Amino acid sequence: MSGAGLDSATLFALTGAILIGIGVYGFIVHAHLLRRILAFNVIGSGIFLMFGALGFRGAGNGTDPVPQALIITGIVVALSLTALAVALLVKLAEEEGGATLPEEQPGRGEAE
Amino acid sequence: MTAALLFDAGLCLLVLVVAFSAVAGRGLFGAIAFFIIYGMLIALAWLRLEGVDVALAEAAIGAGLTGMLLIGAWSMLKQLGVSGLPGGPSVPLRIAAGAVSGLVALALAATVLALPDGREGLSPAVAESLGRSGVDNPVTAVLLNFRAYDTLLESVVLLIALIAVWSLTPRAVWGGVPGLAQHARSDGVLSMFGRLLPPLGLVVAIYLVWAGSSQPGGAFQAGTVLAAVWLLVVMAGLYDEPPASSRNLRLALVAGPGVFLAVGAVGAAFGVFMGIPEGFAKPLILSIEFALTVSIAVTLALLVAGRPRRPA
Amino acid sequence: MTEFLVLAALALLAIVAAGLVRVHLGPSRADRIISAQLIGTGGVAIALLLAAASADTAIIDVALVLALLAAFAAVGFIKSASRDGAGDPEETEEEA
Amino acid sequence: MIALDVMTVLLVCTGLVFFVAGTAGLLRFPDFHSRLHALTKADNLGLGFIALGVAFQMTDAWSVAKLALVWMLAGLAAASVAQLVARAALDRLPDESGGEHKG
Amino acid sequence: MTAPLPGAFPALELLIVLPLAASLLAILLGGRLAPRIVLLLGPAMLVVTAVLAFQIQTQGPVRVEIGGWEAPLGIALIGDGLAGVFLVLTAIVMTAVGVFAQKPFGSEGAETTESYTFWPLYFAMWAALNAVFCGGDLFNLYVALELLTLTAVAMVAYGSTRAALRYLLFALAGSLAYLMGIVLLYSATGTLDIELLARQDTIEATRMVSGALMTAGLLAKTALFPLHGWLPPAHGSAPAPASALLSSLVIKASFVIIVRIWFDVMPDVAGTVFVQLLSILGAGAVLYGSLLALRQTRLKMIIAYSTVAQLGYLFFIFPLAGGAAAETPWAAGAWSGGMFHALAHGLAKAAMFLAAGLVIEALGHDRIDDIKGIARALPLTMFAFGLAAVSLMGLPPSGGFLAKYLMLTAALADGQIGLALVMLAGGLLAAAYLFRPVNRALAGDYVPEVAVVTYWRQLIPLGLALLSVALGIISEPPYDLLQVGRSKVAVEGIDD
Repeated sequence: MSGAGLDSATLFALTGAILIGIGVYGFIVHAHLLRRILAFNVIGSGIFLMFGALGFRGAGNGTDPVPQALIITGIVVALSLTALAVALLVKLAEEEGGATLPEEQPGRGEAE
Repeated sequence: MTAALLFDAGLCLLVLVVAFSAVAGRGLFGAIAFFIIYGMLIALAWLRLEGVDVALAEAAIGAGLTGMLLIGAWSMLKQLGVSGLPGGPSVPLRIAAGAVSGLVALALAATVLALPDGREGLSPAVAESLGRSGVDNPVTAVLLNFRAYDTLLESVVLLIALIAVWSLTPRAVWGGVPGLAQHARSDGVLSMFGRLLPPLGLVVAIYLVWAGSSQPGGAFQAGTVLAAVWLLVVMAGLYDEPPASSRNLRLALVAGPGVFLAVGAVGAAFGVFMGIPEGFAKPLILSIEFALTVSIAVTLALLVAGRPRRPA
Repeated sequence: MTEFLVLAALALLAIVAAGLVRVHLGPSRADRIISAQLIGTGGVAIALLLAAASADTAIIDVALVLALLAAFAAVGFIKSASRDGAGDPEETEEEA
Repeated sequence: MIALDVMTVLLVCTGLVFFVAGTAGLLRFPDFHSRLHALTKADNLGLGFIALGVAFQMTDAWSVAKLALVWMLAGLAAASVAQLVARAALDRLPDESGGEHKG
Repeated sequence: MTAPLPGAFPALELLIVLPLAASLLAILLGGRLAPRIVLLLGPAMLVVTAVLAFQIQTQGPVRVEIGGWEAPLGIALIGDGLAGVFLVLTAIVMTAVGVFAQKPFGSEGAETTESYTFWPLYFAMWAALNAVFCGGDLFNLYVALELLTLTAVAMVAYGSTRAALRYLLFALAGSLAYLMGIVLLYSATGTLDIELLARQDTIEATRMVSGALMTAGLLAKTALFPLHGWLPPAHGSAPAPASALLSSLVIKASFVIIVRIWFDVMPDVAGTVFVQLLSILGAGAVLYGSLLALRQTRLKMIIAYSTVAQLGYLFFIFPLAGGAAAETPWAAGAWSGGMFHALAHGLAKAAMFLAAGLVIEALGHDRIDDIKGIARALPLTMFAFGLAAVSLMGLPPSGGFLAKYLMLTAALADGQIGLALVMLAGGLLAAAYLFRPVNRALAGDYVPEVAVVTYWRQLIPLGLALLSVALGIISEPPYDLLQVGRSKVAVEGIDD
C-alpha cells in the first residue's frame, strides 16, 4: 500500500477520514438526539473503514486480520451503546415529551 | 486495474454522498432510510478491502439491526409526537460545526498520508501462529484464541447493555414482556413472510457459524441473523417475546459468556488464563461459538425489542 | 472477464446512485423505504458481481445476508405506519 | 470456456437493462403505486439474470445453490414488502403524499 | 519482569474472572438471591487483592500473557504498583458499597427492577474497573472502558434519564476520540501492547496526534474542566451507592489510562505546551469546581462539584512529574502524591456519598437548609462525613494532607508558585464548601425526627472515612507498593 500513491486502500482511508468529518458535523449540529445517535454510528463506521484500509496489504492477500477482529468487536460495542442510547431516548420522550437535551434546543419536538 | 480503481472511486463518492444525506438531510425518516443504504454500501466497501468477515458483520449489524433499531425508535417517537424538530440548526452553528469537522477530517487525512508504507501489521504473526490456533480462518483465530479476552469482555458488554436497557423498566411492569403487542392478519402476506423466512434464516445462521472456523462467518454474524429472523417472527404476530423474568430466557442469555468464562477459568487453573489447549482447540472453539451464537441472538433480539412494556 | 464484471458492478453503482434521487425526493415515506429496500437489491447484485470478479465464493454469503436482512427495515416501517404502531396493513376491521 | 464467458456477459447485460428500466420507472412515474409496480418486477428480474450470469463463473455446485438461494430470498422479500407497503400506502394515500413535505 | 511461577496463585486473573462470574450468576439467580452474592464475593476479592499486593511487593510487577500468546499477538495484564494500589482501592470501596446497597437494592418482597438489574451492573462494573486498572493492551482497555461506561450510565439512569443521556453522549464522543487514537497508533506501530509501544520509535507527529486524540477522549470521560458538564447532574441525581462508585472509582479508570499513555507508552513525547495545558485545565477545575460547590443547595450536588474540583489535583502530576520534569528529583514524590490523592479522594468521596445517602434515607431529602440538627439524629453518619471532609480538605494527619504535602513541596521545589497557590486555594475552598453543610447539621438544639437508619449501615461510611485518614498515618506500605515497577523509581525524592 503506497502512502502517497492513489490506490484503493488510500482512497478508502481518506473516505474514512471524510466520513468522520461528516459524522462530527452531524453530532455537533443536530439537537434531535436520534440524529446525533445516527451521526455517532457514521463516525464509528468511518473510523473502522480507515482502520481496515490502513491494514489493507494489496489486492490478493487481504486485510490484516487483527484490525478485522478489532473492528468486529468495535461494531458490536457500538451497537450496544446505540441500543442503550435509543432506549434512554425513548424513555426521555415518554417522561418529558422531548427528544432533545434542553440546553441546546428549548423547543419541544412537535408532531410530524 | 483501472476498472477496479474506478469502481472504488465511484463507491467512495457514493458512500460520502449517502452519508452526507443521512447526516444533514432534512427529514428524520429520510435520514434513517439513507443510513440503511449507507450501511449496505459500507459492507460493499469492505468487500473491496477483502475484509469479508467485517463485510458480513457490517451487513448484518450495521445495515440490518441498527436500521431496525432506528426505525423502531422513530416509530416510538412518532407515537409520542417527538419525531421531528421545528427549526433546523442555526446558521452560525452550522458554520462552526462545518469548520470543526473540516479541521478534524483534514488532520486525520494528513496523518493517514504521513504514515510510512509497506506496513505489515500483525498479519505475519497471525499467519505464523495460525497452525496452533485450531482454526483456519485468521479472523476467527484472533477473535477466539489470540485475543479471546477481548471477545469475552465484548460478549459481556452486549449482555450488560441488555440489562442496562431493562433497568429502565418502570416498577409496575417489571418482569413483563418487551415491546408492543404485535398483531397481524393470520392469513395475510406478513404472517406468510414470517413463516417462510425463518427456516431459511436458521439454515443460513447455522451455516455461518459452522463455516466460521474455515472461512468468513462466526458467532456474531450468525447471532445477528438469528436475532433478525426472530424479530420478524414476532412482528408477524406468530410468537410473542418471552417475559423478562422467564427462567430459561436468563439461562440462554448467560450461556455464551458463561461457557466462554468457564473455558478461561479452567485455563487459569492450569496457569494459562484463557488458554485453549492445542490438542482439542477446534472442538472447544466451536462449542464456544455455538454457545455464543445462542446468547448473542437472544440478547440482540431483546435489545432491539426494548424494555419490558406489558405485564407478563 | 473480471474487467467486465467490475465494469458491470460500476454500472450498477450508477443505477443505485440514480435510485437515491427518489429516496431524497420521494414525497411520501413509503416511497423512501421502498426505494431503500430495492436499492438493497441492487447492492446484492453488486455483491454477486464482486464475488465473481474476485472468485471468492465467501462473498456470496455477504450477498445472502444482505438479501435476508433487506426486508427488515421495510417491515419496521410497515409496522409504524399502522395505527398503534404494531399492526398489519392487511388487517380488516374486525382484527384491527 | 469462451461460451461460459459469453453467456455471463449476455445475462449480466440483460440484468443491467432490467435494472435501468426499473430505476427509470422509479424516477419518472407519477405516483407511488406505479413506481412500486415498475421497480419491484424489474429489479428482481435484473437480479435473477445477474445471478444466473454469475453462476456461469462459479466452479462448484455449492456456490450455484447459494446464488439460487440469494435470488429466491431477494424475490420473496421484495414481493412481500411491495405488497405490504402498497397496502399500507393505500390506506393513507390522501393525507400521505399531501401533508408530507418534510418526509 | 518476572513471569508468574507456574505454581503461583493466579491472583490477577481471578480479579477479572470472579466479578464476571458473579455478574452472570446475578443475572441467573434473579433479584432475591443476587444481593447476597456480594457477601461472599467481597471478602474473597479483598483476600485475592491482598495476595496480589503481596506478590507485587515481593516478586515485582506481575505480567500475565493471556491465552499463552506473547505480546504483539496476545493481550497482557500488567500487575505493577500503580495497578495494585488502585485494585486495592476498588476492592475496598466496592465491598463497602455492595454491603451498603443491600437495603436500597435488596428485594424484601418480589423482585423489582432495581433489585434485579443493579447487581449484574455492579459486578460488571467491578470487573470492568479491574480490567482497566491492570490492562496492558490499549484496545482491550477500550472494550473494558465501554463496559464501565455502560454500567455507569445505567446506574445514573436509576436517578435521572436526562442526566444519564447527557453522560452517555459525552462518553460516546470520548470513546470515539480514544478509538481514533488507537487506530492511528496501531497503523503506525503494528502493536497495541503498552510495553512494546514504549520501545517503538515511530514518527513524532503520528504519536503526538494519536496521543492527543486519546487524551481528549479520556478527558471527556474523566470530566476534567471544561468537559465536566455531565458529571454534577449525573453524580448528583444517581442513587447514593451509585454516586459513591462513580465519583471514587469510575472517573479514576480513564485517569489511570491517561497516566499509562503519558508515563508508559510515550513518556518523552509530551511537549511543554501539552503539559502546561493540562496543568491550566487542572487549575481551572480546582477553582471552578470549588466555587460552584459553594453555591449548591443540595448536599449531593456539593459533593459532586467537589469531585470536579478534586479531579483537578490529579492532573498536577503532569507539570510536576511528566514530560521534561520526569528526571527531576521531586518527580517521583509528585507522582506518588498524585496517586495518593486519588486514593484518599476515592475513600473520602465514597464515605461522603454514602453518608449523604443515609441523610436522604433519614430525612427524605438532602436540601442543606433543612438538615438542621441531623448530626444529633445520625451522629455516626455526620461524624463520618466530617472525617471525610478533613481528608478532602487536606488537614493533617489525613491521606489527603500527605498527598497535598508531596505535591506542594514538589511544586515549590520546581518553582511553580502558581500551581502551589492553586493547591492551597483549593484546600481553603474545600474547607469553605464542606464546612457549610457540617455547620448546618450541627445547628439548632432539637433532634429532628427521622426514619430509622440501622446502626451497622452507619459504620460503613465511618470505616471508609477512617481509612482515608489512616492513609496519611500508615503511608509506608501503599507508598512502597506504588513505587513497584514505576519507570523512574524514587531515588531520592523529597520525602526519603
